[in-house]
Amino acid sequence: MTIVHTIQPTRIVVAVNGDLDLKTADPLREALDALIDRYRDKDLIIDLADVDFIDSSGLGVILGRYRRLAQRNRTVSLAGIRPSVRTVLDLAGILTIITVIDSPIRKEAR
Amino acid sequence: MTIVHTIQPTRIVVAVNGDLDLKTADPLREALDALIDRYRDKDLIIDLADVDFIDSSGLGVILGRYRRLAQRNRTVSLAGIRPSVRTVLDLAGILTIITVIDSPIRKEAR
Amino acid sequence: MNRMSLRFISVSDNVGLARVAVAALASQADFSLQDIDEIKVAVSEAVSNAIVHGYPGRSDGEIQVTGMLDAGGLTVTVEDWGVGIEDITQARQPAYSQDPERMGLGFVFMESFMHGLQVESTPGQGTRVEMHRLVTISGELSRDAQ
Amino acid sequence: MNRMSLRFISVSDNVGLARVAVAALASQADFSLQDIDEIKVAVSEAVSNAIVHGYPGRSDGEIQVTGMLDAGGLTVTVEDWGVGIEDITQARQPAYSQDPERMGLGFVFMESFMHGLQVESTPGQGTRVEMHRLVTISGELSRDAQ
Ligand SMILES: Nc1ncnc2c1ncn2[C@@H]1O[C@H](COP(=O)(O)OP(=O)(O)O)[C@@H](O)[C@H]1O
Ligand SMILES: Nc1ncnc2c1ncn2[C@@H]1O[C@H](COP(=O)(O)OP(=O)(O)O)[C@@H](O)[C@H]1O
Repeated sequence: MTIVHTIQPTRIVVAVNGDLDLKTADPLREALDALIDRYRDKDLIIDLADVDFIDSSGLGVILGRYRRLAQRNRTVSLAGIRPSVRTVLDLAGILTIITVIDSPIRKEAR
Repeated sequence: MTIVHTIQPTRIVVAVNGDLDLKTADPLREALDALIDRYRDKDLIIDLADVDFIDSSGLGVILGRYRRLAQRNRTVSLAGIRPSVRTVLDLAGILTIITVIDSPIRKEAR
Repeated sequence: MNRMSLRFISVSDNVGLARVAVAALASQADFSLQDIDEIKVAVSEAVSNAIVHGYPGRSDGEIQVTGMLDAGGLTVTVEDWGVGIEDITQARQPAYSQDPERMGLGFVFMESFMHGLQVESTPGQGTRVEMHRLVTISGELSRDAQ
Repeated sequence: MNRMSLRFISVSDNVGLARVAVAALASQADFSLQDIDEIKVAVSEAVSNAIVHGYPGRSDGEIQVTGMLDAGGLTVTVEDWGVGIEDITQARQPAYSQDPERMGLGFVFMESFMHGLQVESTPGQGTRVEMHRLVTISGELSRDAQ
């Protein structure tokens, strides 16, 4: 897994590359929490365009960040969701509580 | 593995997709021999652009076709060789006896 | 018509290894790519559970994954010789987890993505999960020229 | 620091399975993509030999592949309980093959792509091949952000 982040005026965009599972849950959680704590007024966008696989360990990280930010009136959105990832997010009901950005995030980021 | 062939005035172009190993050696050998026997005056070009993996079982099929055709003054050439495949062909010394076509075969085929 | 058995230790690196091995076996049958994605999730959940819950704090626990392909489809088992589960019915409830950091969706995903899930466990001795996935042939009989 | 063991039957489908599993293990260490491609060739040769030569005409022979990662690199063993090899020295000669359809390059590839190859075999009892690959760190220490 690799993580690349971009800081924009109102949001933190984090592009993740790799599988989101038990192995990568801890490093991903730590990286996201560090960004959330550092940029205290920004929303979080997680770009999953290069994520092929996610399971409940990976989902847990996303949902955990959603909860942390919601307490402070900040939001989490997901972008670039692939079909294999969408199936899992759907089943977990995550798409009903977290906003999904359908347009390519890298263009929108300009 | 999938095999797609195109018949041109002087040659048979066979595009292979998949791994060339023990599993695919027999079906590949049969497919190539059927084409060789059917088009009795044409040379053979094997396009490996979609082959990521080859081992000695796969090499054996190529070298065997080279020998069969050489007996009848026909040639075998290889196109689209990827780095992972080149390493193996190099080590086996196959590139010293079989011609390699470096330009993309699909364009050249026009 | 084919079978494999994979053993490894309880470190999180091996979740991916197990997924990839079962996916390679499954790809020998007439599963679609989406079928295989779903099978990978189920395997990932069962193996993660064996690591996290079966062997808490241990990286030397043995885990065995088997896969069997036959005309009826794919059968996967994931077995550990760890702490076991006291109350299986409770453990299988959606959103139940002993670990506040986790979602309690592992068994839900295994059930949703597979066609049949059995869990056997003895506290102090270990846990064995068996999952089945049917091949549903849609459209053409064979996907490639092999 | 990690190990796995994979068992399967002597059908040619499983050559790819073994490659993929060992590659997944190797990718946990600091091997380059080219290193992993080369390891895959060596594994493919050893497993193909177990199937073709160890169990001629049989699809129910057991084959075991193990992989071990430690600071020294990757050690892979491939074992079968098949016919065995009468003369190992002869068998390891380049271009030597008992099968006219084959190239006799299997052992050559294993030797070339790995750093150390040992072959043990007892006629009638089986064959065990052990291969080692060193990690050669070039450039940066870690390739990703994990
Ligand atoms: N292999 C196992 N060994 C011991 N306990 C287990 C095992 N698998 C599951 N459990 C128990 O069942 C509970 C529910 O599992 P699951 O639905 O996968 O959710 P989660 O992994 O998110 O906790 C776990 O919290 C744990 O208590
Ligand atoms: N696992 C094995 N069991 C029995 N014989 C083997 C085994 N591996 C190799 N051999 C013998 O060694 C010979 C050389 O093997 P190799 O160099 O891989 O070439 P090839 O597979 O092309 O014959 C084989 O032809 C076979 O006689």
